[in-house]
Amino acid sequence: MPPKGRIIVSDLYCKGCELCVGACPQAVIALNPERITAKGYHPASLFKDGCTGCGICAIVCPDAAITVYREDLRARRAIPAGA
Amino acid sequence: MPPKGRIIVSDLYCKGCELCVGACPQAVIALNPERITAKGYHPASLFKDGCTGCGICAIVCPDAAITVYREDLRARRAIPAGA
Amino acid sequence: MDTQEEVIVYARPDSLTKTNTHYCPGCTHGVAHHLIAEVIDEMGLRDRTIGVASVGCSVFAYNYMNFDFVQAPHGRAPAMATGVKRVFPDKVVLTYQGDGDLASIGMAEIVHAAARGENISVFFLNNANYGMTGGQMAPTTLPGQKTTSSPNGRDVETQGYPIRASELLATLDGASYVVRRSLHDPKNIRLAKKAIRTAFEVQLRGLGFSMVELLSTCPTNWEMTPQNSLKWLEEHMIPYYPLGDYKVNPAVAEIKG
Amino acid sequence: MDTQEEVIVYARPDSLTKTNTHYCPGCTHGVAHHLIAEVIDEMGLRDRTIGVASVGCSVFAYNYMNFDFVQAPHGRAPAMATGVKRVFPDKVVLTYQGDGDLASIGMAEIVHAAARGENISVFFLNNANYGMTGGQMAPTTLPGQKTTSSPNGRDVETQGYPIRASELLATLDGASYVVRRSLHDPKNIRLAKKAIRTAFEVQLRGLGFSMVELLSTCPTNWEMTPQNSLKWLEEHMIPYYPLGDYKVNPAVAEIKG
Amino acid sequence: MQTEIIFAGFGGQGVLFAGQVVAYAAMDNGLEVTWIPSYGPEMRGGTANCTVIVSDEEIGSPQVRYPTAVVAMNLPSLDKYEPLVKEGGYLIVNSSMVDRPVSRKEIHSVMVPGNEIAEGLGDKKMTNMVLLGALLANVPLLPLEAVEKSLREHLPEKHHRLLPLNYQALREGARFLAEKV
Amino acid sequence: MQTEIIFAGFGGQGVLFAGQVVAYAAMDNGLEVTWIPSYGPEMRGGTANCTVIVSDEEIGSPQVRYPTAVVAMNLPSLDKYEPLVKEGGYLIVNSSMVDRPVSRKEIHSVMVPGNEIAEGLGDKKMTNMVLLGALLANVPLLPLEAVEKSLREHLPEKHHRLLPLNYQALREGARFLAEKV
Amino acid sequence: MARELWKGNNAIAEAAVRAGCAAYFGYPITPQTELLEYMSARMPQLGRAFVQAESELAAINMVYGAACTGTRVMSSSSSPGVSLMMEGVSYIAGTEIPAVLVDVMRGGPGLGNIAPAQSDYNQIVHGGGHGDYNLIVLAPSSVQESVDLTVLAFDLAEKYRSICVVLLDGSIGQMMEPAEMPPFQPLRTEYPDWAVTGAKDRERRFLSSIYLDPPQEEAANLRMLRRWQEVQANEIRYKTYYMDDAKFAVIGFGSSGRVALSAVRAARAEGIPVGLLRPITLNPFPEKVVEDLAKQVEGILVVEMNSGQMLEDIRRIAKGAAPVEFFARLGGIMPLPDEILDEIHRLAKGPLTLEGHPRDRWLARMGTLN
Amino acid sequence: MARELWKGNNAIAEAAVRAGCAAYFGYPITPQTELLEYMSARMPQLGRAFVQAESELAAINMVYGAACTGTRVMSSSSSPGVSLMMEGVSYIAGTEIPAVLVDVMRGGPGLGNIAPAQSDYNQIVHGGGHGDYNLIVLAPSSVQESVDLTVLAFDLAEKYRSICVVLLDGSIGQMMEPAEMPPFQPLRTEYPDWAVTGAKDRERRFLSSIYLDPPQEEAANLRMLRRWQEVQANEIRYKTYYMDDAKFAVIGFGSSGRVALSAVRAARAEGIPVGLLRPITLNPFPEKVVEDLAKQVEGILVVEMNSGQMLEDIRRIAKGAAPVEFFARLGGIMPLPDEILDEIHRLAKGPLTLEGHPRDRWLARMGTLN
Ligand SMILES: Cc1ncc(C[n+]2csc(CCOP(=O)(O)OP(=O)(O)O)c2C)c(N)n1
Ligand SMILES: Cc1ncc(C[n+]2csc(CCOP(=O)(O)OP(=O)(O)O)c2C)c(N)n1
Ligand code: SF4
Ligand code: SF4
Ligand code: SF4
Ligand code: SF4
Ligand code: SF4
Ligand code: SF4
Ligand SMILES: [Mg+2]
Ligand SMILES: [Mg+2]
Repeated sequence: MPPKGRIIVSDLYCKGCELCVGACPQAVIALNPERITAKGYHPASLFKDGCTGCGICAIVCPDAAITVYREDLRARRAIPAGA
Repeated sequence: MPPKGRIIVSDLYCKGCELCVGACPQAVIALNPERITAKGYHPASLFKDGCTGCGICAIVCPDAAITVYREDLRARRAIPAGA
Repeated sequence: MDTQEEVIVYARPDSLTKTNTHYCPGCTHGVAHHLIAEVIDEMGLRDRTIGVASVGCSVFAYNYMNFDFVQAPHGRAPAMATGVKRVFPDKVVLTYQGDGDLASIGMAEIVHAAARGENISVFFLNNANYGMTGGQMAPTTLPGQKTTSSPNGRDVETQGYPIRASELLATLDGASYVVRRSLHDPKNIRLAKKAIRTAFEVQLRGLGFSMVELLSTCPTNWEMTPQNSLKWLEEHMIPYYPLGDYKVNPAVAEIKG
Repeated sequence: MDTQEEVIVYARPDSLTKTNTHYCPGCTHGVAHHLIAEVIDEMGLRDRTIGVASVGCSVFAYNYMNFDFVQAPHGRAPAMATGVKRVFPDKVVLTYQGDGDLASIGMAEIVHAAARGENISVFFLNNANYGMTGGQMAPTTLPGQKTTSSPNGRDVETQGYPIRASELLATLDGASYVVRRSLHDPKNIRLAKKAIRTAFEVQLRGLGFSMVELLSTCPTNWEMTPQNSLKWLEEHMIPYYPLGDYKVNPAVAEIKG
Repeated sequence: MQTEIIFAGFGGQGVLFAGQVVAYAAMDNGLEVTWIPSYGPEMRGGTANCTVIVSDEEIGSPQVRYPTAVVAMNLPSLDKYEPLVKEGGYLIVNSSMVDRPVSRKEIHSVMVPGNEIAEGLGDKKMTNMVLLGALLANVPLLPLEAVEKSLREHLPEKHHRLLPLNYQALREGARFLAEKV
Repeated sequence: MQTEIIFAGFGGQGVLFAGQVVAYAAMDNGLEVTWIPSYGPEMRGGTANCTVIVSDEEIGSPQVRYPTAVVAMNLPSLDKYEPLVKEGGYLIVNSSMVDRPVSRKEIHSVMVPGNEIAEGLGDKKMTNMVLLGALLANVPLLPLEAVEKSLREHLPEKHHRLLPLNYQALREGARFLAEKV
Repeated sequence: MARELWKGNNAIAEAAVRAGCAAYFGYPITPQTELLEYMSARMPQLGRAFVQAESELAAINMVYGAACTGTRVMSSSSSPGVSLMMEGVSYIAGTEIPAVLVDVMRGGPGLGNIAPAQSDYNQIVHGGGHGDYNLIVLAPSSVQESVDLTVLAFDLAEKYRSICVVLLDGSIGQMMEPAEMPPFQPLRTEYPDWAVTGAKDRERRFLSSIYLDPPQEEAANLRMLRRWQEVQANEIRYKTYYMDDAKFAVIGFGSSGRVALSAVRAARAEGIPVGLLRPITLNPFPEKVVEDLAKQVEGILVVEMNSGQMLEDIRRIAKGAAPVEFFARLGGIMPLPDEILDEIHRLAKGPLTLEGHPRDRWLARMGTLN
Repeated sequence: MARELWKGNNAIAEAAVRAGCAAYFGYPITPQTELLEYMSARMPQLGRAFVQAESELAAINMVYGAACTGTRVMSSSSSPGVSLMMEGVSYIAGTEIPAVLVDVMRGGPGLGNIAPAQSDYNQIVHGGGHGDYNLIVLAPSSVQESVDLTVLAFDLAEKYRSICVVLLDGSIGQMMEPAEMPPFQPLRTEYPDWAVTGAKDRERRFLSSIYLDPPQEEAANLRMLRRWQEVQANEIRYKTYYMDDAKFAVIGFGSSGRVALSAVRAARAEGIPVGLLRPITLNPFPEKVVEDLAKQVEGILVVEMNSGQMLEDIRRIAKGAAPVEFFARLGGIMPLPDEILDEIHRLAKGPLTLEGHPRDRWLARMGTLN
């Protein structure tokens, strides 16, 4: 089972360029048409589950707008199998 | 028998640099210590026989000061052998 | 998920300021910025790095990178960096230059900085045009490429051929590390970051001039979406500007190994 | 011997004026001058050639070459030649530049003239120092060579490495013919003359940028006799600046064949 | 007689073009005219504005502090220029992009839902023409027909298929009349 | 009191150095002094000259049209400067390089066979010192001893082996006295 | 030819084309770039030479080379780029050959910004390059005048073998106004007798700025100065407005002048007897006009978009005949008519003084602004 | 320290070393080259930075970079080389950082020649680069003064965060005179609070000349102008000779000034009541002194080695209070005392006029010379 991850996209930096959208191997990012940043962009966000915390979106983001988290695998190992 | 040649060194141009002296395969050029050009140089000149008109001195002369003549070999051919 | 059980895989590096850049959405100038900032963070160089910004879209780099900066006249960043580095040999000095800046007006300065083996690191953003002034032809513009000053496509007969700066600088004995990388996909971005790190290593070890050329996009002036720009870069620029190591001094090779 | 029976093997070319040059005795600038003049005579180009003199000992080249001339600011001869050539594409345009002029201050202009494939012929006299101003270090000064501005010998650590201009320019697609020759002995002088001819052929056929680098002496500032200077050139310069053809476009190769 | 108009909005809202249309029409009608843009480095998302001055004599300054009329395509433009409209002057507001009314009472003002109308016509890019129509209907400057004629004459041939849509947008906008002061 | 001296000759004849020797001696003796060369592009075989002015107050112009004294090391220098020597001034001529006498009568002149004397001392390069000796013997400026002292003090150590020869040359030259005007 | 709406930069380019400009060399820089871009399309269309140079330094030297052929050539740039041309400008001046240079000024010093400014007046009018030389300097204040002066620039450059600079600020370059284009002149096919064209059936020629022998250089300098006296005698141009009965005068060139016109009109409407002088040739400067005007009026207001560069020339020429006051906005800000009107009010109200420096007074007033 | 015989160029170099110059960047050019050559030996000896740059353009930008560190830096060049520095000079001025530049002027324009001249006065004093800025300009007339002013240049540059130029002509650079060297100052080890030194334990700093927003640029311009007012108030330097009872005044700077001194002495010997003003700071210019002097005397003679560049400043300041006459030699020729004495005779004899232009009268007189 792939590790679980999540991203937080900063409204301050995101310009809605969609490079993260195109790069995400899990295809779980999209621009959020509902929201508008102060600069007038629709920011990116996770629109479904499946983020693995691989960090690829952050690497390609020109605005270093994304913080990527991943579950701590050592923590997972501590949890009994099947949990 | 090598062809016969001669050179004329122009006093206007010669600066007595001795490059022709060093380059002449027949070693027949030297600076003339007796003469001084208007610019104050001892000009180069033939100091003995043996010039073949090979033109090498003219090639190396930085001041294009040398005119090289060589006997016309066609003319020589016209002259009876042994003459 | 409990944050106790999370690790941070990526966070904005400290060497970037908390400022939104003026770069167009999707412009890979931003990628180069964060890579440099990450490496400086990782190597712990922030408090002894001095950057030299150039004239081009990255003119305001000093607003975005969180360390000391100066800003050079168009093309003269390598000369200015020389001035800084000669006074402070122990600081880490970098220039950040566009292709118009480095390969057009600044050709003499970059060649001579390299020839002198000036111990600086140059980051050279090649986006095949003059972004800042609205997309004119650069020395790096591809044959046939339309720009606002090559409206019928660059005509090599009258407008000449593109300059491959890395290949050119690699001919100089003073250049220790000269490579070309690209910013068009995650894999290449990772390789670019490695090269940036190597460039700083070269400088820290006093091995002389290092330059990382980075192929970059200009969605605005190319009149493409950011995504299509990456594609265009890959399909058109890389064939003309092959990625690779153009000069790696033996001493540098040891670092890498 | 009767002159009737003589042939003239060598006479001063018409394309030299009847003026004594200001060059020092034995300086091979003069050799380059007469070779160029000879080729122009032989090719019948005198009345459509325009020369561009540079700043250096050859600044007065226009007094010695018997055709039209202009005189460029230090390093800018290729730009000036571009201006002339673009107005008169049918004239033969040449620049005559020293190593300080071409490889130091004029680096940007020569690189870009080559990159543009500017259809001009450049004659580049490399004498490993700044002759005109009294023998300072040039970009071409050899490591360890003493000059008035490298009084302890060129220290590559602080003063950098020599630039090999031919190798550098050969990396450019716009350059069609880039070769290095030497003026230190009759054989090499003959080869130099051939290269000069080829350069003009390249221009006449519209094949683009051509440059002949000529290793040359500076007896005065090297503080040697003219003869010893030739030797020094051969023994010290040629190993660093190997003679040879650095760029010969296929189309040019045909001319030569 | 001199009339000064400032067109202001986001880059991309066509404010520079709207100003040029007025300039062409003024020229075609024998008037003196100046069109001057704010210009900046090639950056996206900035604001754009231009000043158009129409006069029957040689025009002095191409810029004024207190214009006769302002077309404000968005909120920042309204905020910036509302205080500057000359007393008795005109303020044409794109109400689609603005969430407040005009507060000054000694100027003629009119709220035009430009985006909605343009979208109604099927092309959001026509917003500028809608606002221009409203401007022309209110400010005694040039008849709408003159502007249409100039559009036809100066729009490059390849864009002529867009003419009818432009006319329609102008006319839709022209229906909005300001309250009398 | 101000004395102006021009040293003139071919490049390589040491005229600049001769002038510097005077300049050092003047300085060492508490006087004001200027030494100014003609300077040119690095070319061989040209002419060289320098002007030395010695004074007991701040010196104005470092050059004068009519100098107190001229040391002419060759014919062109004689031709150029003979007419310019101040009335009652001094003209020291290297007669080895000159094939004519001095024609002006209202100046003190002296012909010194500098080359011959120097060659006699075994070093042609001493010609300038011979002429300098003659200058000092004629022009009331500085005692020969003062000049010798300055030479010793300012000549770089590595050249000190040449000092005796220099002294000898100065003294040989000093034997030549001009006719009184 | 009918009036068309032209952007200043484009209009200048087209005017140059019509004036027979055979070769253009330039480098992009805001707010001049449209001129280069226009040429990049137009010149090749006509089979003429266009080169986007590697730098302004290269561009001016391409101009230098092309100008040596005796044909009509030009370059254009903006402030920092023009600074890079100073050596080349000095060489061209010293070689006494014609060339046209368009300078679309922006805010400085240094990289500054791209907004309109007039802070390169001294650089262009009083010699930014080394050595003694004069450039003919024309300062348009509208698009039509930019067109007309561009054509004139080629004519004057040729007539006096001089560089002629069309000096404007970014606002004129970026502005659109109706303008009528001049007729289309064919390209030159004959070349002047000093031009370097290949020594066919004539003695060789050379063009240079070297005079190693100082007396020869002095002679060249004097020749240029005497030619300049002719320029001064023949080529002064300016425009006055409402000066006949004026008791006060505003002096401003280019954009400052046209902004001042609005203010002068407003003042006249209030009954203030003020007029305007707008110098068009900044070099040669309309000295006589200023001298006479200084005798006519009770006070002069100089308006510039710099810290008072022309001001010093006015002060020199006015010789204290009338008090001079100064107003400027700097750094890319264009003054607005109402600001100048305020200054005219101040002028009319008095008291005025001949003492002190008008710049100091203005600086003190600006203190309250910033 | 005892007097030693120094060549001007070398003396300036050694003075800079002693003033704590930590980095030198230059390019060879006659008649300045000895300065660079001296530095090439001396600086490495002391472990300081010396770079022979690829051009003057690069040199000034190396200076720019080094100056940003807050240490003492300099470059030197001569006329054509200085023209190549104009962009960099404008940037440094706009960034408000200190730097020292030595300009050893030669004959121009263009390549000209290598003989002494003063024809770059306008370029240096009135701004050869783009944008509004002022350089502090010091004009020595002897080797000792060159030494003293070089040290002062570093101090003033630092005090006012300005470029300070030591402006001399080739003759002073090439001349030898006795001079006393200043004491040896140690290199700086602390850096000013604006300097870019690496953001260790403090906020990051940046230095630039960009103010994209015109109001910010205007504020920067005004700040620089106000700083300049301080320079004007504090730093004016000049020297007068025999002015107390003078009825006529000669004004000349640098070499012209010292040549004039000889002529003035000769005139005094003849009983002509003439004095001399030798401005030492050319910017700020000793305006008050000239103003007062114009009120004192019956006639002023300006002597320069250019076509009358400072002359225009004198005319501006004199405001017609006294007639001004002019004499110059150009193109690398130094005037001789007897020529200036002739001019003083002319001045004393009169009649003098306030009409016309002194340059025109001089040009007419020169007609008979050439
Ligand atoms: C001397 C000078 N010339 C021209 C300019 C105008 N200019 C500003 S940025 C630029 C081009 C920048 O292009 P590049 O270096 O490729 O950077 P990019 O914007 O593409 O990242 C130019 C020509 C200038 N500022 N200074
Ligand atoms: C802008 C400028 N900088 C410097 C100089 C001074 N200068 C004249 S010739 C020269 C060097 C010439 O050297 P090189 O090109 O090698 O020619 P060479 O004399 O050795 O043949 C220099 C630096 C100048 N004339 N102009
Ligand atoms: S790549 Fe970055 S800036 Fe672009 S959409 Fe994604 S988060 Fe936003
Ligand atoms: S971390 Fe990986 S999987 Fe998660 S959103 Fe980013 S790219 Fe997609
Ligand atoms: S090579 Fe030429 S210049 Fe030299 S000595 Fe021989 S002839 Fe004379
Ligand atoms: S022609 Fe040949 S043989 Fe004769 S002198 Fe010259 S080099 Fe010697
Ligand atoms: S113009 Fe191009 S290079 Fe500049 S920020 Fe925009 S996309 Fe990037
Ligand atoms: S200085 Fe050197 S390069 Fe110049 S002429 Fe003399 S020998 Fe030749
Ligand atoms: Mg680019
Ligand atoms: Mg050389």
